Amino acid sequence: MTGIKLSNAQIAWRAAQDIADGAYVNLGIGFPEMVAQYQPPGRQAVFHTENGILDFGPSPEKGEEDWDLINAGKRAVTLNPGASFFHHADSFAMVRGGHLDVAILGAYQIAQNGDLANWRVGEKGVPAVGGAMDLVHGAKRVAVITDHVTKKGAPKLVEHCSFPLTGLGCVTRVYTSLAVIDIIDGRFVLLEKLPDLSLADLQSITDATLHTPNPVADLIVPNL
Amino acid sequence: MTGIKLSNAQIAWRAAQDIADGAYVNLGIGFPEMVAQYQPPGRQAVFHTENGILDFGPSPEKGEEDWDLINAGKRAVTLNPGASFFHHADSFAMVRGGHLDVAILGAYQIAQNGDLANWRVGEKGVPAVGGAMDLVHGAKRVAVITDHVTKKGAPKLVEHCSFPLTGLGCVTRVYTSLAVIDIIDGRFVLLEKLPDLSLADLQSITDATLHTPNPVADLIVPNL
Amino acid sequence: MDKTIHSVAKAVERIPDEAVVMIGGFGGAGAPIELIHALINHGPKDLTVINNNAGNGRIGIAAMIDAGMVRKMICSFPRSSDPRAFNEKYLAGEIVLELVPQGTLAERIRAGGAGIPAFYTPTAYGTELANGKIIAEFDGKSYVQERWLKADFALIKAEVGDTHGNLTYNKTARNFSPLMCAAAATTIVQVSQVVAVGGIDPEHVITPGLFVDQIVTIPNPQQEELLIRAEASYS
Amino acid sequence: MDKTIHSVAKAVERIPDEAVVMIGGFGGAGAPIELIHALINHGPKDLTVINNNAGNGRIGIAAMIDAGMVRKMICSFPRSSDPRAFNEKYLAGEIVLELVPQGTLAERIRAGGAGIPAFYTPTAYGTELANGKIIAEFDGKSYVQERWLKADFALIKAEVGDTHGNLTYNKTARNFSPLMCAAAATTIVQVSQVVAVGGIDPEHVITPGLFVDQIVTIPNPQQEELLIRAEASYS
Repeated sequence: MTGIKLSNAQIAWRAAQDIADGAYVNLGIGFPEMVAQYQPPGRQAVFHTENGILDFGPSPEKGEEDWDLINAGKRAVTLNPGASFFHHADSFAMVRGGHLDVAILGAYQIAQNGDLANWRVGEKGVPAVGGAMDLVHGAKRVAVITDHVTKKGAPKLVEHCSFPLTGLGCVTRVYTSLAVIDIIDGRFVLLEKLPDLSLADLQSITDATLHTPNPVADLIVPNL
Repeated sequence: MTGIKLSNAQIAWRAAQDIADGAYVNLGIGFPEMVAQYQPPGRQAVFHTENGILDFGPSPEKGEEDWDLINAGKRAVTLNPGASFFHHADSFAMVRGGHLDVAILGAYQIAQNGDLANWRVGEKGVPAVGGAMDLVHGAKRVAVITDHVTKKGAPKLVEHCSFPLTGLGCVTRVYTSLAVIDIIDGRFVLLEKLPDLSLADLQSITDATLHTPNPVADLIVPNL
Repeated sequence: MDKTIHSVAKAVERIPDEAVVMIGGFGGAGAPIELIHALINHGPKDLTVINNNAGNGRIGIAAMIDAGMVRKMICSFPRSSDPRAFNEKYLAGEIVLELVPQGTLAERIRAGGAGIPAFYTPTAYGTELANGKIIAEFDGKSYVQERWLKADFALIKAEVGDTHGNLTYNKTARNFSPLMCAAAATTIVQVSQVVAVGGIDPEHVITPGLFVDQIVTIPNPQQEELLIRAEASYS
Repeated sequence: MDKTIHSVAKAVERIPDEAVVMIGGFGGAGAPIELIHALINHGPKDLTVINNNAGNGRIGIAAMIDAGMVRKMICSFPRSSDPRAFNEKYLAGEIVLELVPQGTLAERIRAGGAGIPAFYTPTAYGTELANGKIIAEFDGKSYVQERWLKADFALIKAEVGDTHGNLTYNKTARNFSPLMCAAAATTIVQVSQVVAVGGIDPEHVITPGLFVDQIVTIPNPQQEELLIRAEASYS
């Protein structure tokens, strides 16, 4: 197997291609926030943040921050025209009520039945959950962006999650550093993979069967 | 028994005397709305209406109505300084959440245990409930203003309600055309009665025992 | 992402027979008369209509009932200054009434929009309106379980809208409308004025655009109460 | 009915040991630093504190924890850029943590203010945060029953208040605060500016005055994020 894989920016770029113009989108804190940078020309998604903004924009210049205008990651943001503020219950009404088109989250593990583990790796330390357990039940489409394997090389796409769950059967698509995979009827269905990576190699670092009912497309991403 | 009784205006006046300055108050549609006219000098209650206003004022002059500015009785109203608008769920959060100090309602029957029947007299016709069933569970104090007996002379203060209930054990005070009565521990406790009316006469038109653990005060009301 | 459309006819043309339709307004405040009348022109049958009331006079929801389009009415107060339309059909057994206490109606619609399938309320406990419902005790007090209410469509009257669907309302015309915008799969709004995106202060938006699908401008909308007083009729 | 009082010390002096205290703010936006620090000066013990987070640095809620005033923390995300205060006490077993998903936390507080003792949510179903909770199925899907959250006191930072307690907030400083105002028996608010009654447009009031008990003016309130970046500490 080759050492070639997509950078986080490239994974984010690929995920961004599937967001329609005008879609209402929540991006998880951290890596998923990068997706906002790669909206295709001519499309503009509306970004939601749990702490009460619709249609916020990028961070302001350093020194221009308004610390009453932050996102769920506590980063200073800006407003786009058409933005609105609301309180936390209304914000999660948007989430839980199914009003978001897409939520994109990070993951420790994703199971072939769509189970997601992304909030805690074990019993130690201080647990913190934030809005992850709400988001996985809210959006019409819950996607994950992640490295295909852990830093130690262990599979993140698994038959059954061993880490504590965030939600059951909630993930519908996974964008990894090597492939794009849908979850359909409790199975991983491979849509795209890096052109230089063999299916066998990809399967060898995936802890559940990758199904290929249709031809697998090349995962082509620009240099970023 | 004498034919003397308080007018509706006088009953409303008496109920108004027990509303503290700054109290948040909901007045039922119709007769209870009259209570707002008799606030004692120096006191100002804040009136709530189910359809989303706090601190509305009296009806405007004829011809000055704004039909987007109405109360729950669909009458045009005005705003006092400090008014606010909100939607129906927030409005009933105020009610159900116990944020109103007083609700004053009309009644068909009040039972000695505080049960109230005020929305329907039988199985016929078109039933309509409005906000009555919410209001009886919301306010810190639920008072009723009513004639002491029906037009046909039947008692309205009863041992058990025979009409369909609005709420169980919810009424705490009743202002009638003849008396003021508290409901304490499942009993009618007589506080005040018209001076010229004997306790025996009052009891004779009341379908449950009137208790008098304390001296009964005279119910004195101005001519209105 | 421009959600404006150019006619009320276009706005309502996709509402089919048997749809569940929430209609904003309490009394005459907030009643989307133009959208309702366009819906009557379109003419779907066997609708379930959700509103606090059940129509007044010969216009608006009353005219829908007169037109025989409404199979079921979910409301708290089917009475008005002129309730003939509903009363006649109801007493003839031609329309089903689901009577819901007003605060429970509001909370059920709010729950529908917020993804809360059921909740407990003290309202109606011990009354006939709780018959057949699940009762549970919390902290020694009894409560009634109520289910969310959702709709296929909402017809809403707002005041100002921007092209992304952000809305403000005028005074008590707000009433159930922000809740209904969230609880309907497709929300259709008539506004007195459309402004460019950014034309509403983000602090003053009452209904964020994500709850709104289509906006049509009716610069001088009819006021239900004035129509009633003028004894106007739809036909 | 003038709800203004003249000092933060006066505002918090009635908060006793073992009180349940909701504190507004998400991250540094909306954190009522002056009220919190006045509460530390006052010094009640064994408090239960409800906030999305669990303090940051050596100020605000973190300073309350450092001062040993907090027995239990109810929050969704006890992590921050400098979580030492909470972490030390938690890992030493000196503070109890009730971890609640953020949307469930918001909804539980909203339910407390709205008189809804319990509701069902899909959030956390099948996870360890639903352990021991009642599960019910609606329309073929499983949901977790959650209870309301109420408080004895709420400490809130708003932007403009009038003398009757009507409030507006600044941008995302709104967050949990309107919900907490409704869910606490006594709500204490610091505002940047008090205006005469009528000074806030009735359409723009976010928290109606009926949810507010006391208002104190702090013209230039401290911003938690700036304090953290300056490595400020309470003491």
